[in-house]
Amino acid sequence: MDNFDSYALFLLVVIPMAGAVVVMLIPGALKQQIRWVSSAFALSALLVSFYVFWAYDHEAGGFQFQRTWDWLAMPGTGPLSDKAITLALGIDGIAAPMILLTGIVMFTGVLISWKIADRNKEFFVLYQLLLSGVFGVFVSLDLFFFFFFYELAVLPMYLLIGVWGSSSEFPTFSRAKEYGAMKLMIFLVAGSVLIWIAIMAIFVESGIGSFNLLELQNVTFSDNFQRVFFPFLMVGFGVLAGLWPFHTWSPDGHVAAPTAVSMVHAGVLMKLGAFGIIRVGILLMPEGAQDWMPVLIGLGTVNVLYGAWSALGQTDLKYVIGYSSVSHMGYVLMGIATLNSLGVTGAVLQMLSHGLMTALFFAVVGVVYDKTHTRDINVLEGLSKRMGFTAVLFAIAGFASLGLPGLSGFVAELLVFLGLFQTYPILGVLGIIGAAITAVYILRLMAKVFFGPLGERWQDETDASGLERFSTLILAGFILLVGLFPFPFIRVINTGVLEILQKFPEAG
Amino acid sequence: MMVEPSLVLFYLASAITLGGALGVVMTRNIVYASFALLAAMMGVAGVFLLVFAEFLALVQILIYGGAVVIVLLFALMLTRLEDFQNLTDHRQWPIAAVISIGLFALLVTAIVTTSVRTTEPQSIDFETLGETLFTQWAIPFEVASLVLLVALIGSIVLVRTDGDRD
Amino acid sequence: MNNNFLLLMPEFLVTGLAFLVLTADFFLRGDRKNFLPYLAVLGLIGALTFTLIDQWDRVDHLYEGLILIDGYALFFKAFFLVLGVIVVLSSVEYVKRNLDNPGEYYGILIFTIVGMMLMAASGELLTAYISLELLSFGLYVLVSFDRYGAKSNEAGTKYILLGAFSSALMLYGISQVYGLLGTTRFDGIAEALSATPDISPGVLVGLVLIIAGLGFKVASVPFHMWAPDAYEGAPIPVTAYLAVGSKAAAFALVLRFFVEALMPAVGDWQMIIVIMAALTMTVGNLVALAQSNLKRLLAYSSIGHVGYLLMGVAALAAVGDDGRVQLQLSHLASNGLMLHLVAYGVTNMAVFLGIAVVYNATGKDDIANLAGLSRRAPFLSAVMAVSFFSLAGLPIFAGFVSKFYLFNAVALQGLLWLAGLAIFTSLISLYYYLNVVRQIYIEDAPDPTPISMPKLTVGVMGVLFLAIIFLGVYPVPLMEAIQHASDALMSSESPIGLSQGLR
Amino acid sequence: MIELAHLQILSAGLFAIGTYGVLARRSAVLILMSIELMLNAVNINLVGYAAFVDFDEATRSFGQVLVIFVITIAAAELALAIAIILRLYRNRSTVNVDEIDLMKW
Repeated sequence: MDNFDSYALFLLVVIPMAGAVVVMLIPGALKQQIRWVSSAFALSALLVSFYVFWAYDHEAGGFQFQRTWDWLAMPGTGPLSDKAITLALGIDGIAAPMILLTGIVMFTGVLISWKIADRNKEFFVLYQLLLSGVFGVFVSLDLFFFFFFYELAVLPMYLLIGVWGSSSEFPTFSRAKEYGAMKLMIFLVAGSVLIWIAIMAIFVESGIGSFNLLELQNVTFSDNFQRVFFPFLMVGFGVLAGLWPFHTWSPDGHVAAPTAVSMVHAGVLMKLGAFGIIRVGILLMPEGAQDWMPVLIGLGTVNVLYGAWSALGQTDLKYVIGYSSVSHMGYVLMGIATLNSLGVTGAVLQMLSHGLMTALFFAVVGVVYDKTHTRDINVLEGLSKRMGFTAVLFAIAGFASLGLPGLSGFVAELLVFLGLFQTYPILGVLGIIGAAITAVYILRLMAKVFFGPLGERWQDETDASGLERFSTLILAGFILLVGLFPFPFIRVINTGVLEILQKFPEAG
Repeated sequence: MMVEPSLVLFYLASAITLGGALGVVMTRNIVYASFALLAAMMGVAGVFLLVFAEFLALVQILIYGGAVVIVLLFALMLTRLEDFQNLTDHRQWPIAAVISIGLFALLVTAIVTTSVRTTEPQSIDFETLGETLFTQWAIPFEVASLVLLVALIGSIVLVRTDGDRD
Repeated sequence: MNNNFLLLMPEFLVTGLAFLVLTADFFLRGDRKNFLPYLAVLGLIGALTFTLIDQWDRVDHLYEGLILIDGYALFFKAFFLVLGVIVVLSSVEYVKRNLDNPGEYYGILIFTIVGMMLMAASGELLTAYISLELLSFGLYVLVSFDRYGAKSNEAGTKYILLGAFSSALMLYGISQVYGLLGTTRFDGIAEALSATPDISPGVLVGLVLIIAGLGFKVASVPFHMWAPDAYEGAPIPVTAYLAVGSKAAAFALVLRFFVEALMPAVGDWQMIIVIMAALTMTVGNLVALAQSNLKRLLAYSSIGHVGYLLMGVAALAAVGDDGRVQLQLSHLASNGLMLHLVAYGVTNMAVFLGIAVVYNATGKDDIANLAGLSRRAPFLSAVMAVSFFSLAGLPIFAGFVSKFYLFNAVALQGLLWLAGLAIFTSLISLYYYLNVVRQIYIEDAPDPTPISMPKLTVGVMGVLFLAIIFLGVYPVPLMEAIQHASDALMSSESPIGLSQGLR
Repeated sequence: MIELAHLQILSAGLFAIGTYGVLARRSAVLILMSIELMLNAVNINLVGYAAFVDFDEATRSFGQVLVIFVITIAAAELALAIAIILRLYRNRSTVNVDEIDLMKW
């Protein structure tokens, strides 16, 4: 299998892309075939991602599955300029669980999108292109391709939301899906403007003529440089991670998006932001990171509290989930900002956990919306009587979200809090207050929408279809798995985290 | 100190040139403008003569006097002349004036501050001129003939009438 | 003086082709005139093949550097010939439907290609100027070719007036260079410039005027006013040609002129170009936001792209702390510039071809006319969306790689802020491109009848589509060709070479 | 005694006047005439340099060669421009460039 190993990561990027090409070649009228082909590609990507996660050797640590293909030379820029831009792939303990997450969400997303009938060919082409970009970011060890895939993951969003999304009507105002799509695109690309500038600055400053992260991490950038350019990365990636005050695209975008896209976007794409901060920001500019961490941790705290507080006031199911994502990403940012092993490991585990949980949330809300054609909390009442399965699944996601022991959220948040108490105990308290608010809105929501008396209008609703049950069960299963057996995951994540933290002699 | 006759003639030619030029950009009547242009061109030809560029003076008179101005007048005759009797300028002409005065000042400054090694004015005989044109500069010459050809074809295509559609 | 005129064979061939097309027009009647474009295409492909075989790796010159034969010229000649083929093919349908006199149309088009080829090869200002005029004259005619369309005439009038004005500026500059440096050959200028520690005000004024004249030709702010009008009024294939061909040719000339003639005076012009580039990309992209006509939108967007290209010119050299000109990274800037030219060219051709199809079907070219296009013509819509994304600089398309490379080259020369501004303005451009994509994909079509496309158009679009993606995913072969061209431009073995004593 | 500076300043003046005409006039034909003035300024400049500067024979005659080219191209440009303007006049009955306003930004 040596041979396969060296291609595994490449396959992860290529499978969805090939899926997009194959679907593109199928005539648009063969809707059923398109679905089957897409799910076949998604399943194979899932299998490969399983394999990669399983075969990652946490004892050896470091970057594994490495493979490098030469791409473009930029002669004259430095000693390594013959291989300035290479397609260098490799994963460490942080990327491995993210790949697993992506595989799962991608596959379940395809199943959830089975019902899409209008132009489903274009949908699956764009969807798979998006996922190809996501995989690409997690496996790239070259800044050019990192950025390439990062942009690729943003590119299809506009059409995915604009064409297949839904507009929201509120009593006082309405949010067209085009608005959500445009806002999301502009915010995310504005973020990548900062990233791009930082990447160029890194390349110029390093003077080695290479975009390869493994080469660049041996370069020591001056303190001043790090201080100036770390915020570019922090804010640039932070936009995608939902960093307050740049988060406003997130609820609007997620609400407007079709179910599967919300799942991928909240579940995986937002993680790219946090992943980028670790992979590029902390790896290359540790001093800058240290200088700016108080700011990041402060903003992360605001994220947690503000997101939870906003979620409290929402009447639209998807907006609740959208703001809860903002709140939960706050834990990730806080965890990263602790810069200690517990906190960062917790943050990465929270990325995994929140990815699964939000995907499940959006999938379930999608089911509810499909049946009832509304997402208004004031109207939906007591659905568990008619949609028992859906209600249970929502409860699992909800409990994971408020950190019930035995589910993934608990372990992750616990680690983050432990990390926080080592560094900023007060903020740890604030984080726990955030978790308490989360409990309030999640429980209130469940009580009202699912477990209250059954509303008149919903007498004739039916429960989720077989396909929906299957896909949501996969997600729920993993939430339980991570919650009950977190150690295999923590083990892998921890190896990656420790390596990065070696950059900080005094912390760690 | 004696004022040299050539210098007097030069001032005269310059006056005609600049006067004609001012006429072109000031007058409200397009026919007057054409004649002012003709005067300016003749003034330029005079300047050429004064610095021993006889051939160029000849070309100047033939092409501008004989061709350009005639073409302009013919073109005007093809239109209703009353459209061109009372021409007005852009309202932002003062800006244009400022720009061109600034340009003039800039050019004069550059002229004054740039030193050039000069000699007595010398003429160039026709033979050298022809030889240079047709040997060293043969390629631009041929390309120029293509340019003329394109202009010719273009003018014909554009002006030709198809009867029914005009 | 021993001149091998066979070196000009490619130009002779293309000129001959133009005459052939013009003559054939007399002998063909009615429908048979439809053969003309195919004759032109065959001829251009023949000339391309001949050029590649004949001038591969050949380094030579005519008349002591009036015309240079080197890898740089070859690269652009090949590019222009390929471009010519694409433009002719994109014109077929449009000309058949909308214009009279196909013979003159294609004939003049081919003459302009000769002009472009000579521009890339000239090593002297007069030759460059005359070649530029050959191109410009052809374009003046082509822009006004829609004789009965008032818009076309109007565009032609504005274009020729401003074109003539810019020629006058440039000629005044050339006269200054001639008078004060005593030569107009690029190597001679470089030598004269490096001979003195400071360039005289007279020469500086001359150079500024030449730059201004060239600025008009490439439609750089503040010399851009003609471009939107000319773009909107011209027949669509001509607009495409204007946007891609004339711009590429002008930059081919600009690049050679700056590298081979002006390099010693880099400290004197760099700031001018930097400011022009910054203004051009900002104004172009901001004004594009307000457009409702697609051709006008693309005009302003192409002004924005000129800003990026000018940035490449500005980054050709850096002045070190010791006041010496540093050239180690020059080839990166010229590589980036050429790469972006090609990527931009391919992409823009696809866009304009799409607009031509829509125009042929609906008779309009407003952005709103694209509403619901994705249901009327899925393939066309996909190609157009891909092109807009490529113009905005998103992966996996050509525009991403070229922008990344070019902006990086600029950053490497110490102009990080300029590269940052460029990235920011391309964010702005994303907004208006997305608005077009929105019309295509999200809005509903008022008239949902499918648009049928001739097979030829589908084929050309397909090729452009694949090219956009191929260049975005694997630009390595093109980059090698470009590197070759850059080396020819910068190497000391080139016919005139980079002048030795840089101060 | 005529000096180079005389011709240069005459040329600069003519060039500036021509520029003014291009920027200030509204009639296309008058703009065209102003451009001719500018080109003549170029020619005076060239002739001046060719006559006065301490050049060798070939460079000297090159100056005049340049003038011939300028005159040739200028004449062709004028003819073509007149053709286009006449076309416009037939379709729109105006030659004022700011009345030509089918297109605005």
